[in-house]
Amino acid sequence: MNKVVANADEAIKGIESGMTLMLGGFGLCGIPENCIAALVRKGVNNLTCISNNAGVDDFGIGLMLQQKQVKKMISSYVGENAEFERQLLSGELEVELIPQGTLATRCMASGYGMPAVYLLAGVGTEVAEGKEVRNFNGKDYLLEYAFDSDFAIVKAWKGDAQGNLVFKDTARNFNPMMAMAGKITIAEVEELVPVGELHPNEIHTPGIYVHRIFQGTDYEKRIEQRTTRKKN
Amino acid sequence: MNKVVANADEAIKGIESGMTLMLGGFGLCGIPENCIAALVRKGVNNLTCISNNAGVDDFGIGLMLQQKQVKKMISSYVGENAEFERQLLSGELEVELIPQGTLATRCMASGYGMPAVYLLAGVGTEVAEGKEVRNFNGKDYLLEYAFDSDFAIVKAWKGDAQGNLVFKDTARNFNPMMAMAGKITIAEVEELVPVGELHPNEIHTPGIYVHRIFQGTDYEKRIEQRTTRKKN
Amino acid sequence: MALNKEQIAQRIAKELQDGFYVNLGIGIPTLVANYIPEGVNVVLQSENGLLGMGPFPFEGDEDADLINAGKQTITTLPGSAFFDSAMSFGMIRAGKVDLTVLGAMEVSDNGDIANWKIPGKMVKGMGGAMDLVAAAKNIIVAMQHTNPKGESKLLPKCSLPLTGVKCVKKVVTDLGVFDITPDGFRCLEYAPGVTIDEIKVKTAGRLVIADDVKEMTF
Amino acid sequence: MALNKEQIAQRIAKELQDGFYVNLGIGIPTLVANYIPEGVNVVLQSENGLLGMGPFPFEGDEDADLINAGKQTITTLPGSAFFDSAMSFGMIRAGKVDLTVLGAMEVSDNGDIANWKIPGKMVKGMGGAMDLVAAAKNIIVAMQHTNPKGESKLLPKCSLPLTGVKCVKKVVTDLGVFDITPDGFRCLEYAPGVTIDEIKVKTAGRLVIADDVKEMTF
Repeated sequence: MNKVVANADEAIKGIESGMTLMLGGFGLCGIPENCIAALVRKGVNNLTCISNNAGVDDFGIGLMLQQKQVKKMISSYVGENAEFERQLLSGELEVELIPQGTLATRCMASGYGMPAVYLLAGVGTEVAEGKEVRNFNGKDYLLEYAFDSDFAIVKAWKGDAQGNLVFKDTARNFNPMMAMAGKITIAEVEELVPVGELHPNEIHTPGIYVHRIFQGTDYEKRIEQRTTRKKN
Repeated sequence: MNKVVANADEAIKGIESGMTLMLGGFGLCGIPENCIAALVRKGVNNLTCISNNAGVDDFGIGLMLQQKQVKKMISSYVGENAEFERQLLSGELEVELIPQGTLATRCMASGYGMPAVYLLAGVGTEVAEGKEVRNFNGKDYLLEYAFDSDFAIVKAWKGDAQGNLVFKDTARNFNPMMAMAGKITIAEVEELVPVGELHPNEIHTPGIYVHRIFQGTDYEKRIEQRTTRKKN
Repeated sequence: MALNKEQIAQRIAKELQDGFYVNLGIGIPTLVANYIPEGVNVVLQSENGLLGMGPFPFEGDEDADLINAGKQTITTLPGSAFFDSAMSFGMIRAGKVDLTVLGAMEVSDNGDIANWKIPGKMVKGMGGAMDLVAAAKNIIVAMQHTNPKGESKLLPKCSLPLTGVKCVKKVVTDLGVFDITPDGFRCLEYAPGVTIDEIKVKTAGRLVIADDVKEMTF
Repeated sequence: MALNKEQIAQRIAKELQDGFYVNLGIGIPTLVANYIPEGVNVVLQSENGLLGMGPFPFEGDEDADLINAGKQTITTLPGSAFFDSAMSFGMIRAGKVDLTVLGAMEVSDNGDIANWKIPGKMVKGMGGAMDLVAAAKNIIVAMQHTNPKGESKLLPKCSLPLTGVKCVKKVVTDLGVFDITPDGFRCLEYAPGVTIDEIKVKTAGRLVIADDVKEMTF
């Protein structure tokens, strides 16, 4: 069972204009840099992108926004991006804002074969508008539907030819749930290791969820908020 | 943050007759042997036990059944146990049978703060009797409620004083979900390691879910179906 | 001659396609693993929490922490992954497992299956069977065509409590191979030496014989 | 003298109890970590997927893969654990996090909070705030008592779109400490040099002064 493809351009074959994509990452941490570059090269547009954030002006999904490839963003937070703001205010770009935990859980629900879940976030706020409210044990919950996508694109630290993935630190974030929720899931990894090198107890995403995998190159891994302390 | 207690007897303090307990494990694999022994010593009874199986006559939850400590079992499969069968047929013991995936997911729902989920298993069967059925995308699902418990008792391979847990192989099974679903969660481990020894990327159950932890002793780890092949 | 259990398993193994993730139930289905065709790579899922189930361990290598859904000691293979039972049934429910093979007491001609409970007998539970049949995208049943009393197990309607409704896609018995279709059981193949007449007599549910019905080959 | 931001954080730090799991929002809440009392061990949760958040890294040790919910580079501590964002919000929703501290634009005297959207301005999103306020079992708001125009942020009813309803338990401002009670804001402490009269003037929502109200000490 060999799911390895040569590179990002091959990995994104079949992604067409108008499709819905999930892109892993939180801020610029754990984002699929290689696939984003390939999507920009390919020039597909009218995309609906499900991603917690929309990158910055010149990095991450911001690169796709510059090329006007995105029709709609489904995110929890979209600051840090002037071009995003311009397109949004001019009406070129649509945005659906979703509480972060709800976003994560709606992806997870899809991966667990649950069509909908009841969640607390947003009860009594404008997020609840139009949504079914149901009371359990004295508390109100919103019915939230599972998200799926034509393609899910995730970034992992290590992976193998069977599609098994291990994530590093907080670069894990949304990647595991999105990997579970793609009709086709593409994983780019920093290190493609021989099958059997990842210990079966330590695999975060079993290969069954991953359809294509490749070793990425030239990771910039940009830091959004470099905060440090001084050695005394 | 030190959650270490001396032993199983100390760990089960506060467990009283009539309570609902979750016990991790699948068959005899990954069961909390030390805590079961302590519960037998303590002699609490009228317990409701949520556990995928009910042990065998002389091991696992079977030891509690011998002492007539269990009022009700909530399980997916209860074969392999003659005393269980005797108590069930005589009306001493109540049993609620639940599909295995539904059982796992109802525990998980609790740990994820979801009061109920929609699941496929059992639609159109007697399991669906009395349950709400709802159609999503042309398929019928059952509304299944989250399970919680007064105490969840799990068995892990390694753990630390902060309650972080790592499971071994298929001994993981129900343990992570039950750990999330206890009002109080007790973990017994084969190896209590110094804090910091478990790599943060490899922890299966973060310590926040675990309230008490101790190093177990004298694990028998009985094998239910010893199957082998011959070396040629 | 009707097929023996090994032959039923062998015939089902021909349904495996390269790249399939497969869940094999207890009994005859387990034997399917012994007949995976050359060049066909499949990954076996065990619903207690393993992808990449390997063969039984050599004597002395058994590990109590490493068992399959039938509670048998097993091994892993390079590329295996462990996970908890919630994720395991999640991947089944989400349609990630390509094929499930399991046994049955009865199958009806609309694809209902009964395999967990006999009224009046001690009920041991459904284990993972209800989850598997409700959610797997392709279900093949492996069973004897008739029960020990000689009564058909391929019925117009199951008499036993159901495990799942309209879920079975194919049935392989000791007598033949049958697809579940809107017209009932559609006989695609008959076992060597078994006649269509015998199949007709022993099938209580609606039965159609495929135009291109043929003798099974191994 | 009204408190400065550091002092607000310092006062909130006194609410921490040994063994607490705590989520600190962006801004003043982040500063609380600098004032954790001696002998009080808390574990900081970062909702992107970390328990056991440590201090900022030394210069040169920053790791792009290790950030907090404010996207700042951070470090781990012995005993830290990483997990995905679904589990992270799951543990918040399930009430495993003992205390959440976050900022606000407005708080109403029944505990509603608004902190994510100003009509007419670019809306950046709620991030994890709605999940946190809806589900955390104990929520303390850290904020200035009045906005830059001098208008009270402690209101009878929020004027801005809500982030959550009836969820805030306590508010610590530059002027004092207030519990949310059925009678409205209950002033427990006032900042050194601040008068009850000033608090009364600057609080638009219902306000009661605790019988044992006292000057804040550090």
